[in-house]
Amino acid sequence: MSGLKKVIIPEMPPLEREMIALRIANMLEEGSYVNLGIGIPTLVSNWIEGRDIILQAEIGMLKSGPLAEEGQEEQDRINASCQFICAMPGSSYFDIETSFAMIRGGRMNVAVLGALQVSAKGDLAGWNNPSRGLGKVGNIGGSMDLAVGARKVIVAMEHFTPGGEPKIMSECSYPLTAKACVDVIVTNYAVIDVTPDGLVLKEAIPGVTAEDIQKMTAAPLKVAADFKEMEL
Amino acid sequence: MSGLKKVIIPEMPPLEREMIALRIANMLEEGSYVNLGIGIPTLVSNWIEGRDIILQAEIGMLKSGPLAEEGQEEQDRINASCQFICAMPGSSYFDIETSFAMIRGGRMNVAVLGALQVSAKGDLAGWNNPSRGLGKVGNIGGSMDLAVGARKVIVAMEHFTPGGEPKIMSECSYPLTAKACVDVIVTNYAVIDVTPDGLVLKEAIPGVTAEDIQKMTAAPLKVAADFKEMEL
Amino acid sequence: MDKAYASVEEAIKDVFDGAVIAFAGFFSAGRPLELTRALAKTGVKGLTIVAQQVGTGNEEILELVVNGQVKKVISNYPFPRSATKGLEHPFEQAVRQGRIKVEVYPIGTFVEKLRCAGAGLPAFYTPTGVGTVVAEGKEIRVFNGIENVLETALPVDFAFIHAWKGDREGNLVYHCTARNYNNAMAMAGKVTIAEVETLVDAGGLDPDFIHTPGIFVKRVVEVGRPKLEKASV
Amino acid sequence: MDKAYASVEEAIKDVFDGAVIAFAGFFSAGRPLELTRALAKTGVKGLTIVAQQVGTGNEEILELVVNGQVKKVISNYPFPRSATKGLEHPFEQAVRQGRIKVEVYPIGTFVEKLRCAGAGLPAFYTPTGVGTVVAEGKEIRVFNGIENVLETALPVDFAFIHAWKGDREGNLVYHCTARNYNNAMAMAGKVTIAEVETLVDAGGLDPDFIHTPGIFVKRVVEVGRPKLEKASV
Repeated sequence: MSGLKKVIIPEMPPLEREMIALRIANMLEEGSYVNLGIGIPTLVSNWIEGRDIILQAEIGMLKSGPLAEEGQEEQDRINASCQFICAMPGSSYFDIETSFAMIRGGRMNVAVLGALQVSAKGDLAGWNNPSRGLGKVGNIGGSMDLAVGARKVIVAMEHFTPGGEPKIMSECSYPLTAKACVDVIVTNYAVIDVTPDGLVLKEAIPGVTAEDIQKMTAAPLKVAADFKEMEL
Repeated sequence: MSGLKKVIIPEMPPLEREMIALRIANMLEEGSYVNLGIGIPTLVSNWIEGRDIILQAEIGMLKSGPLAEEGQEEQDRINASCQFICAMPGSSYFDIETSFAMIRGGRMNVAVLGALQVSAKGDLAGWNNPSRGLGKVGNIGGSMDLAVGARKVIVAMEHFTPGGEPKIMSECSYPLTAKACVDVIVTNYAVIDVTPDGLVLKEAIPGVTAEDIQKMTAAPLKVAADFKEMEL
Repeated sequence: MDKAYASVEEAIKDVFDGAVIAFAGFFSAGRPLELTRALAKTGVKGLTIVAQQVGTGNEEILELVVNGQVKKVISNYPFPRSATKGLEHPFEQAVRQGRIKVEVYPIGTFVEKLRCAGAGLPAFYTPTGVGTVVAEGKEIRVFNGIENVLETALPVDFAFIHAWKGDREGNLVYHCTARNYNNAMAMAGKVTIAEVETLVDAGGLDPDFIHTPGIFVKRVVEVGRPKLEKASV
Repeated sequence: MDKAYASVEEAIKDVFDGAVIAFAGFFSAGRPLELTRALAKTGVKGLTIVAQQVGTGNEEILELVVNGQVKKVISNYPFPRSATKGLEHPFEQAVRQGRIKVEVYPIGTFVEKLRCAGAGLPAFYTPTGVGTVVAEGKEIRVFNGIENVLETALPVDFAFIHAWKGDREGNLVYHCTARNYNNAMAMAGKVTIAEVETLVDAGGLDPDFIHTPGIFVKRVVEVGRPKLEKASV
């Protein structure tokens, strides 16, 4: 029995990854330029068809379209996750120095990023899991530029690690992607804003209370005056 | 009589501006990328037809061609002197940030620049004639970047100011374009190399001696072992 | 994302007193003629002009100067080439009389300051200008044995640019050497306004050959092909 | 100025032991497959590789690693995405065993270091990386109330790049997102070598739509359209 441990989670099943993505898609404003990171963030693209939102692929494309269907792949047209994608009317390609000029230069209205940990101050740790044992090197990719450069950073992640540890905590213990960069955290249980006063719980999934979320979170949460059940 | 002064110049007539340009054209190596400044330097372009030399127009064009003939002008195709020019097979246009990346980045084999003064150490003063009375502002344009960035800087100028003062001097008295940047000075009387040992007289026009050139120059000249009459 | 405006007047309506405005163009090529002419008809004043030429080879900006709308100029080649012509030139006179302040940079530094503003980089070191008045009062630092001067980014409130073709989402294509400062200024502008000779719908431009991606451009207005006389410089 | 070479072998003949080489490409797109394969067949060693991927999604560079030709890697995303796959990956093993040194940067910093090398700018400040291991031991400086880290230019001895079309004078055009690092690396290379799918004579490309002007390119070699499997990442 010593190899096992007890984890407290709600009775209600958490959101599927697709539903986290949907909740985030509903936060995006018309007329936005948005960059979606690898993982759950990429799924947001499934929920914005027909909306006036332009996706940037940091490899060097604006208005990147849906995944290419089998047989329709163009080997020279991929996104930052190495998936074959479609072009759309109004798409453009550019070099990657220009791509990151856009990102650092504040032209992205929103970046949706995955995370390993988020702190109460909005610090983001996402690129280096120390358990891998690679020390101070790892795959940074575009994450640090996006975290620093996007006008709004939304983190999309599961509330717990696969090992059942909370990912929202007072201080990150993993190497940081950027300090004080996260604006909103959307997990499979809750929506939490990062404010100058600390973390503010805005929404929880049906059947889960604010008290439950606090117990599942290793940082103090304030409950928003307009706290409500998450709608999808 | 008090408003007049006596100036000592050789009996031999100096080179025409076109001939200064020809002497410089003969210094350029095949396979070079070259930028020509305003004034005498621009005339070098008349002497390189058919040669394997690519001219850059700093406004944002490589392989800039000859002046456009009357009636053949394209209003969107000009050089840095605001002259309508022709394109050639292999020409390319680019933005001016790229144009100056090339210049500072050491891709210009040669820049040919005009000058108001050149010092014994190769300091160049070319953008600001204090007599205009504008103080520390003036028309810098691309001169400072070219002086610093080109692998070789050839100055093309008359040996004297219009007022008969020497332009080659121990120290420049005018505001500098760049320090220690000039490699070769070609005037209407002489070719002078700038070396770590100071100015070295390489050539003088027929009928003018090394001693004459020294008298016309306000900085000490060494005479090259292979000093010779200028050939055109 | 339709960024098309019906008129240049509409497109520049929110330009405010004291704004910093970049104007593209290198002598006669690539100037936002119509946007600038429209600005001269508004009452806005106290402007800081960021442009290669002021007045010489740029009659539209000269009008702003003559109107007394300009407080400061940031440039690289602002004055007439000829000293004699300069003495009679309204811009040079305003500078000599202290009515307009001037800051000058080498072109490479000038354009890199704009690009850096657009690229989210606050400062850079360049070897250009070391040992000259351009470097006076600025930090000098040696890298690899070579002295460099520290220069900072130059963001602008508005960028007025001119493109050959544009689509309604702000993607732009330039023609020949009329490209010059247009891309760097588009990047630097908090609000970038592009006049285009021909406006097309999204999809009307080849995505492999867009010079300035639409994300840098807030407004687009069609103005037709300009009729240009050769500029006097 | 004919820069065309008859073969990739000829084009890379002077690559020397200890050279710093940049390889373009972002996962499967825009990699100089043929140049890199040719390099794996030479005996050169002690190389420093500058590339986004090493091995994952880049089997050609993996070959250099397996051959023991690589001493150091400068990258932004060098390891397999999956930790499990990483344990078995020859590059990651070489790093864990200390046989290959690794330096990592955020993409924006990585590519700007290359561009700066090509643009003759020795250093720049960026807000990216502040407060992370990337900034450790580097100068931090506040501009406009925001902390930035000082990063320096990254010149390379050789840049291996891949273009869609090229002319004999080195002018290049890229296709879709295969453009990625090709331009910045072309700028950074002391000797830039471009493999192109189609080689044309000077005049065969539209001068308004050249992505990398020939001045940045020393050698061009035609290799045809690559046959690519989707990369495993």
